Amino acid sequence: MDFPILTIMMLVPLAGALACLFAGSASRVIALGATLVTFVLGIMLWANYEIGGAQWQFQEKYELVAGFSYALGIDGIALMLIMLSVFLMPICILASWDSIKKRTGEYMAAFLFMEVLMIGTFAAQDLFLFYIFFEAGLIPMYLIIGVWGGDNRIYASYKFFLYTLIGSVLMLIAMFWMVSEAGTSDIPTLMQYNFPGGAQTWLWLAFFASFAVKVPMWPFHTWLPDAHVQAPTAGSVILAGVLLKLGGYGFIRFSLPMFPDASADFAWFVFILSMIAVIYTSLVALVQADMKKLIAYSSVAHMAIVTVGLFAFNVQGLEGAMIVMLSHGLVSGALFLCVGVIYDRLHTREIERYGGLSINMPYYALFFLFFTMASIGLPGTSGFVGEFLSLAGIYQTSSLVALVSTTGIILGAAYMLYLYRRVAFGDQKNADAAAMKDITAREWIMMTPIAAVVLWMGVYPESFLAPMRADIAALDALLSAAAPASDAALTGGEPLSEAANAIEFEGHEGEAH
Amino acid sequence: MIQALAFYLFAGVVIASAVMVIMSRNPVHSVLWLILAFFNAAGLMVLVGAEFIAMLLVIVYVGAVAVLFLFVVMMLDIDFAAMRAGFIKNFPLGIAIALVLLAELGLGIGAYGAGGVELGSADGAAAASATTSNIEAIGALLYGRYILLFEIAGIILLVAMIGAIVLTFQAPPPGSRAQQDIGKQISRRPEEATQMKNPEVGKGVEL
Amino acid sequence: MTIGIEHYLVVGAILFVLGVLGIFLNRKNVIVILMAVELILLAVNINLVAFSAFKGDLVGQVFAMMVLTVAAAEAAIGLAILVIYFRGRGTIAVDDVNRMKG
Amino acid sequence: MDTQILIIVFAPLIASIIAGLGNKALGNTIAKSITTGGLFLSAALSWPIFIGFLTGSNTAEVVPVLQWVQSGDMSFDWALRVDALTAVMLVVINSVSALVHLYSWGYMEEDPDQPRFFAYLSLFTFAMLMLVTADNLVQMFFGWEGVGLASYLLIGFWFRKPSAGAAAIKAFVVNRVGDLGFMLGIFGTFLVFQTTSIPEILAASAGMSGSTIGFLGMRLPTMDILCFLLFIGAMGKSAQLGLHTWLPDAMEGPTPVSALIHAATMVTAGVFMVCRLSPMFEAAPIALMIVTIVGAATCFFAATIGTTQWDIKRVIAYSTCSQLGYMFFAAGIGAYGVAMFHLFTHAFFKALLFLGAGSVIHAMHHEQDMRYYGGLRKAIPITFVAMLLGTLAITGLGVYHLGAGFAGFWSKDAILEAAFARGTTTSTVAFWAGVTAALLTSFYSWRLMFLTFWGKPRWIESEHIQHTVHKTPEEAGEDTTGGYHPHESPIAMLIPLVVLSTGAVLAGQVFAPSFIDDASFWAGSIFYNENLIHALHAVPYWVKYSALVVMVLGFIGAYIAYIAKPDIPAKFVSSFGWLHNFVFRKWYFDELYDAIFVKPAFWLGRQFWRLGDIGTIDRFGPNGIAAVVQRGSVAAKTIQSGYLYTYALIMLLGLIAAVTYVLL
Amino acid sequence: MLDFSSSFALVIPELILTGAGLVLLLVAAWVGDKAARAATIVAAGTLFTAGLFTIPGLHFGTDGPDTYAFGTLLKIDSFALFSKALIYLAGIGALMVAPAFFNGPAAASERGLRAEYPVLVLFATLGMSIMVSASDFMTLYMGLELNSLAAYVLAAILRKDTRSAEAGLKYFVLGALASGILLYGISLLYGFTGGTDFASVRAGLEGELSTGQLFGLTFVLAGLAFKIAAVPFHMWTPDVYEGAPTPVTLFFATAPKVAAVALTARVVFEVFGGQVQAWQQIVMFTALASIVFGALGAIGQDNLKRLLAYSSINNVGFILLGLAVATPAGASAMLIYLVIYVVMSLGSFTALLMLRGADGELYETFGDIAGLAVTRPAIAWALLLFMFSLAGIPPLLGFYSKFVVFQAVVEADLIVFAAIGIAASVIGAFYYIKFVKVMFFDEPVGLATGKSETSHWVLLAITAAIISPLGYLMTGSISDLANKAAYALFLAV
Repeated sequence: MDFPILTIMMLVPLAGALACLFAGSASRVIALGATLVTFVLGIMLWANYEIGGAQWQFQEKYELVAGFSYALGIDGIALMLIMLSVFLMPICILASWDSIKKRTGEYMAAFLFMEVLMIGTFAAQDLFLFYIFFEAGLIPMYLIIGVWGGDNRIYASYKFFLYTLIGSVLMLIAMFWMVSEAGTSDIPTLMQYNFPGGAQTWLWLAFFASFAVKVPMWPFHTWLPDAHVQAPTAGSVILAGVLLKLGGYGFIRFSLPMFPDASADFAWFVFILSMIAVIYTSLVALVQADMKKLIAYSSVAHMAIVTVGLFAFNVQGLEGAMIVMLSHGLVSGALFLCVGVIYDRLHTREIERYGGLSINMPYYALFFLFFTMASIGLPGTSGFVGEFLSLAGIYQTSSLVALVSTTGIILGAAYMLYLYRRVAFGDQKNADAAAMKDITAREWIMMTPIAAVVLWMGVYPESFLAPMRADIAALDALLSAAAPASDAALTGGEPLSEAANAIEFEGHEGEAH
Repeated sequence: MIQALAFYLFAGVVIASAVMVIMSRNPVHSVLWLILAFFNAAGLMVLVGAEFIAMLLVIVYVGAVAVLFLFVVMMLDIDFAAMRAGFIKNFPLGIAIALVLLAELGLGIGAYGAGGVELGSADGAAAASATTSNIEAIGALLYGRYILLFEIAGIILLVAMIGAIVLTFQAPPPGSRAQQDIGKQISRRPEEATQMKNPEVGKGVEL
Repeated sequence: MTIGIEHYLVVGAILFVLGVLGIFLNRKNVIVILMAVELILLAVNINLVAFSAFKGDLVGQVFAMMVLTVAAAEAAIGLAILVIYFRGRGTIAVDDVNRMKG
Repeated sequence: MDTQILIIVFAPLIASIIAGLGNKALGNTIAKSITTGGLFLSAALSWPIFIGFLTGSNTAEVVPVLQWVQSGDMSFDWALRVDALTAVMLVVINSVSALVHLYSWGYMEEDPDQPRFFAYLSLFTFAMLMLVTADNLVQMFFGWEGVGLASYLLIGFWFRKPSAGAAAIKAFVVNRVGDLGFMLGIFGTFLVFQTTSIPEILAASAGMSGSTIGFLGMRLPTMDILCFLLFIGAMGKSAQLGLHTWLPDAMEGPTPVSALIHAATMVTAGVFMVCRLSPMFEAAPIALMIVTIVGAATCFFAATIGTTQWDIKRVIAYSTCSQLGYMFFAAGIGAYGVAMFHLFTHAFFKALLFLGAGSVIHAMHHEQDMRYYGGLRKAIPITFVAMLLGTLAITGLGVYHLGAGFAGFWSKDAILEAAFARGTTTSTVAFWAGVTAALLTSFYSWRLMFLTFWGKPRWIESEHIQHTVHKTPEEAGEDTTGGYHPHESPIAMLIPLVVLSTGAVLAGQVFAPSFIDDASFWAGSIFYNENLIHALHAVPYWVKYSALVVMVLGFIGAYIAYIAKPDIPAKFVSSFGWLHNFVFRKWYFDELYDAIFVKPAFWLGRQFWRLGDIGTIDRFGPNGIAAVVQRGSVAAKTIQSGYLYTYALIMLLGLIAAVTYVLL
Repeated sequence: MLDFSSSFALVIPELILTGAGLVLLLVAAWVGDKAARAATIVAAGTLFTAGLFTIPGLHFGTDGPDTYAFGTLLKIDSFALFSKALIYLAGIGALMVAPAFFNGPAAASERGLRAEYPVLVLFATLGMSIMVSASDFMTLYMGLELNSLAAYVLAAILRKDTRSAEAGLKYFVLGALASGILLYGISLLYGFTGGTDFASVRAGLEGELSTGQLFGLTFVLAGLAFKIAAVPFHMWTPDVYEGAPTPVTLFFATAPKVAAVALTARVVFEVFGGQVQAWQQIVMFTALASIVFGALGAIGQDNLKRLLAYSSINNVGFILLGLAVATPAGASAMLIYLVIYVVMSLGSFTALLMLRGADGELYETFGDIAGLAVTRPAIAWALLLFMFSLAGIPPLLGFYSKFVVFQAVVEADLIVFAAIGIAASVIGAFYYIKFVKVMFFDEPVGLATGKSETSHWVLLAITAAIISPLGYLMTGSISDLANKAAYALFLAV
């Protein structure tokens, strides 16, 4: 590929960010323009991605000074996640259009920086380049939470920053070791490299420390509710939409292909944490009084489905996990937007302050309902495809894990519908809430595309699965040797010649022939 | 035997006076004890044949440094009566720690109980010669091989001088008598300094 | 009974420890601390000279000269600082030298 | 048939989208016309297909629509499968749905949100059609969940009522419990057969019996565990014992919804599923036994509750529950055709009963408590007749030797006969449970009729009526009508009643030969056990007449208790209070679930949050580390005392430590 | 005999410094403080010129000519030159920021710039220059003392300011103690090995070490640790950094640190290089302790200079980690870290210097910089870069410095230490982000509204640009030079 599209996709928002820093209130338009251009570039990227072609496409590689190389390139998995990022970004800018009043330029710049870093993280093909992008995201996010966040933003931003930092520094150590062992920091090469068994364990744990925090897995999840609650709406969207995916992406890009044996050894560890997460965080979500907190906890539960899928060691699990990630990125992002819509009007996230919004905000209620349903995995929406595949995958490895994880669909329905009921159903308890206007044109423009993609992904997920298919298959081939034994193994029996009822019926007195 | 006696005498006094330096209540006494310590240390050095250093010790330390100390002590005009005596409250702890260090040093360096002390080999190029005196040999080294150090030492002293002046020199307030313009003073001509007046009788001179 | 190198070393060690003690046990006044520093340097000098003599080279003695020079310079600077400190605070009690801490 | 089936399935969807998104912009009439028109179109196209299968001119066929998911070995597409079983469901769904749409024109006349209501109804129909036309388990699950969504929306249609919101959630969540089983069943099926295509699974099922599979660490017979898991799904959707609690509450929705979803169509999805997968179940004897037992238990259990409820819709709801139990145990003993037949007839008479009840409620100004009815026979005669026919159908009036009877007679008797004929212990138990249930059915059905249409009007006791006539019972004095004059429902509501009455009377008579006796009608779309059908016809006469006898007994009982000696119920209650309470409170299922699931869930959630997240993870995790660091920081600051001697001491200590270290 | 011509050719930078120092001294004595500003500029120019003379030798690496000067007293290899260049740069920084600081509007009478300031800086730099070239313990000691004595005076140069005097006093007393310890160690080494030059000491340390040698080694390391401000010899740092005038603090935080580290590196590799096991554990422990204590101490601080002092202790820990690896890669990483650390320190102290009120008073506590992002956005953003960089967050250059250090540590298979160190670095991040928090999240107080001098802006802009990801452009040449320097250091091993 002669046209360095990935670099351009990063340069556009970068230029936008720098411009925004000095642009003041005009920065809104600049930011929107930059993100839209990036999105268009993303579409070009997708359109030019050759499905079934080379595993790594759009590669760019420059040996940089100082042992880093600027190596970019994507496979289908990265493509999808990049698309998710560039798709959500303009929506985030729109979501902040009116609600961010102070220091707009800096805010927009922070978001655009975020976009650069997200694209970079997914596109990086050099271990250290990945780390740089991965870690650098802390800075803009810290600022976004801290400067434009809620009342308790300081605590939340500190917690977010330090928690994620401590997770990832251990990974860095592991990366050093890997590079010194394998003699290269090229990710595709490392994915093929066989690390010695004993070392894999430690490497896996170090990477796990980073990704488990990022995902987040129970019990490393407590930063998430705080961060979400305090972050501005668009911050939450990006946090839930993309940043959490970095963890899953990390597992699928590093832990699984590079340390397959250790992954298999630790699969049950991941399963147990995930099972706890599904039940625990779902129940916690049930009792939340703050909308964002509820959705944040639900994210933890959903991401647990991702982790069980990833460690199911089969194609369905991996593809399902990917789709859950994409879907959750869209759906929870949209749910945060929904919260943002009414937060902008009433400036509270207390569920109790709302009620009966279906009356005065019918279209809002419709969108909210749609995303609620998508969140609980109603078939026909993206959530179902992902959860179904992921759980189907894990069932092939362990029916117990599948059973426990699947209870998530019950609990998920319970807390989401309970939320919806308290917000949209019932009587209008509060005059202010009752006087709120239905969604504006800007909000329509924010929500409709997400809804459309959620449906698209639910009805025809092939568009999203096809680019990843070859990569997942390759990964599965790599993993299959290490896959843990399935507890559901089938043993052959003596097939019956006839059906159950027919046999026992023989010789009954009522026989009439 | 005499040498041993002398050693123990000097060593005993040097240690005793060092103790007094840090124990004495009055800083003036401390300085005086310090001088005594230096004298005896010089004696120790004479015992091993380093006469020049011994001399230098007396001249530099006793003649310059100790006097400087005395000078400052006096100048600072400290109210000795109000001076708090005694040591910090964890005195025993401090002593214990010091003793540990001393024990370790003694054991280690003195190598008691582990055979004699094995010194490193001598630097042949700087060997003391039987034909030249101590001072001559040192001079040769100092102005030859170690000339650089000598120069650096000069700069160090210069810096010390600058430092002392920068810190303590207080320019007199403008217009005061201490405010001298040396150039002006030197270049002053008699014509400017004196004035011929021929006063009338009974009238004063207006200066 | 001959006086060996270890005797001198022990004297040096004792002086050294006394000097250190003088620094951290003293709370009377800072001047004594400066004197303790001189004691330490004296200890070093004794060591150097003794080594020099017993080894039979003169490097140690040259070094001792340098130490002497520096010690004088140090004393000058130390006393200068002490003077300005006294001018500013009106005290040289060690206990009072704690405007900055934490 | 390709285009036909596409139109049948997607017309409701398109209508729903237009009405739903157009909403207020379109206006009530247009929205209603589009949806109702779409449904009548679907219904009109469905009957020819059904008849085609009846006459044997149609064969099973699959119409692919769109690729759905392709993931490794797992692959499933959107496709519409039409065979005899589907055809039966198509006519049931589309006919009842079309009628309910029409009925709603009248019933929902005054509601401000009509487009939304009709959009939901059509959406439901679409989902149901997707369910019954599914060619693979996942699409079935799509329809399964889709009807769940529509049901949720419709139950919560009057969302301002807190009870409606609660009932909607309950319906959805309880169904999800079933879905958990269904999903696991699909996963297991995929694991075993490497496919989700229903025909392929069915073809391979017989070969799998006798094999075992690991499940939760146990080794279990493959087919039994798979079928059991799938059956849990069916239990949820069809409100079988244990997962039935949502159905009565679902009556919070508008009555047409109850008729369509919670009586005629959606709740029968479970039965449909078992029948659709009958070859699979046939390979799973233990699972079938469970199906039989659960069906029989539900049938008896729900009937007992039906005898005590006062809310007219709840009585019918429990009746639905009970009838579904019949269908399940019919399926469980292998009489799938009979089960489907009962499903078919039940759709007509139960829809009729609900719509009739809706008509009564409409007439009584949304009063649903039968205690405040009475004597309505003359006020709303058409409704009365329709309800009477429905009651006769459900109670199964018919005489074997005459070869004539209402719809329920044909199907229910066939079930009882099959159960008896099957001859196993479970089936015999099911038979007796069925007979008892028939007795109770007759009793509560007639109780409903007597309370509603006979006796003196007790209308003034009703608050709804009081509001309408602006009187209290005291003011009304002797006039227990309170001066209220119930009116017969508008024509839009009566037409469906009439049409369904026809069905309730004739459906059994006309279709029994095809459904029960004609293997070629089913054409392999269900497992057809010819031996059982033969045996069914050969049962003793006392079996054949048992239903009629208990029906009459029930009628007499109800007559005595509510017409002849109206003080008997009160006496019964006072002497058998505990029993009445137990039944009246629905065997305390709601209380039990509240105590063991709902309350603990919230309690646990709070504990996890306060003690877990905040009290443990945060406290010892981030905050704990932060506190340790903070303490370290304070210590570091303390050491940095500002005193020279401290600094010197620390240096010396460091030195000594280093020296000691090298010495050692 | 000594070949003076070649020796002098090798010490041209030092000669330039000495000459300029003496000339400026005369100017200072003659013209007085009026010439201070000009003298400062001249001094900076001198440093720059001296720096130019280091450039040719930087590339020698292992291929350079014989580099001893004055017998074995000095060794001018690329390692020494690398360090010198860095020291001179830091010195230029300290000189650049000084006039504006001392001549602030409110401060005219109190603390005008003294003409001796540039002279002292020059001599201190000369001392450091000698230190990093030292190849004999005597040279080492003399260079160290030259530097120290000038530094004591600089710390106390605001003689009217009691904090400045106290800083000088503490620095002096503890410094004297430390040099006493160092000297004592040197005397032992001298006695128990062949002499005072590094080569003979090294030769004397072959084989099993005697107790005396071990003690000498330990004492020397302890004495040097004081100069580097490594735990537990760091106690002076916060007080001195806080009390000294900010330009002096800036100087202390940069140049002497480089010199001391370079000196220590030379001593441990060239002298103790054969006895790695004897000191590696101690240095490693010191490094980790510095990281932890530096971070812990910094957390509770309100005074920004004090905080940066603790931060420097923390950073020294990482530098020592590179040292403790005892491989060329580690030494190279150490040098790279030093470079980046110097830039970060220059930048952050300059930013602090720019926080002045309208009437020129200095602000140096957290309370004063609240909401700085609103009142002085440029400074706030620059500080944000420096803080995240100090915390080692990519893509800022500070990450690269930690990166190379930990890479070296891991490659030497000291993974446990790497893990401890890097985990402790997270504690450090705590107070760096507090900095950002106060500037960006808190409500503005609007105190620091005074204008800033051009020289400050220039320095801030340059350092910020280097610290920003743009700095990676120069990491290639820096690490190239650092590698060469490190290999030169290991030539003796």
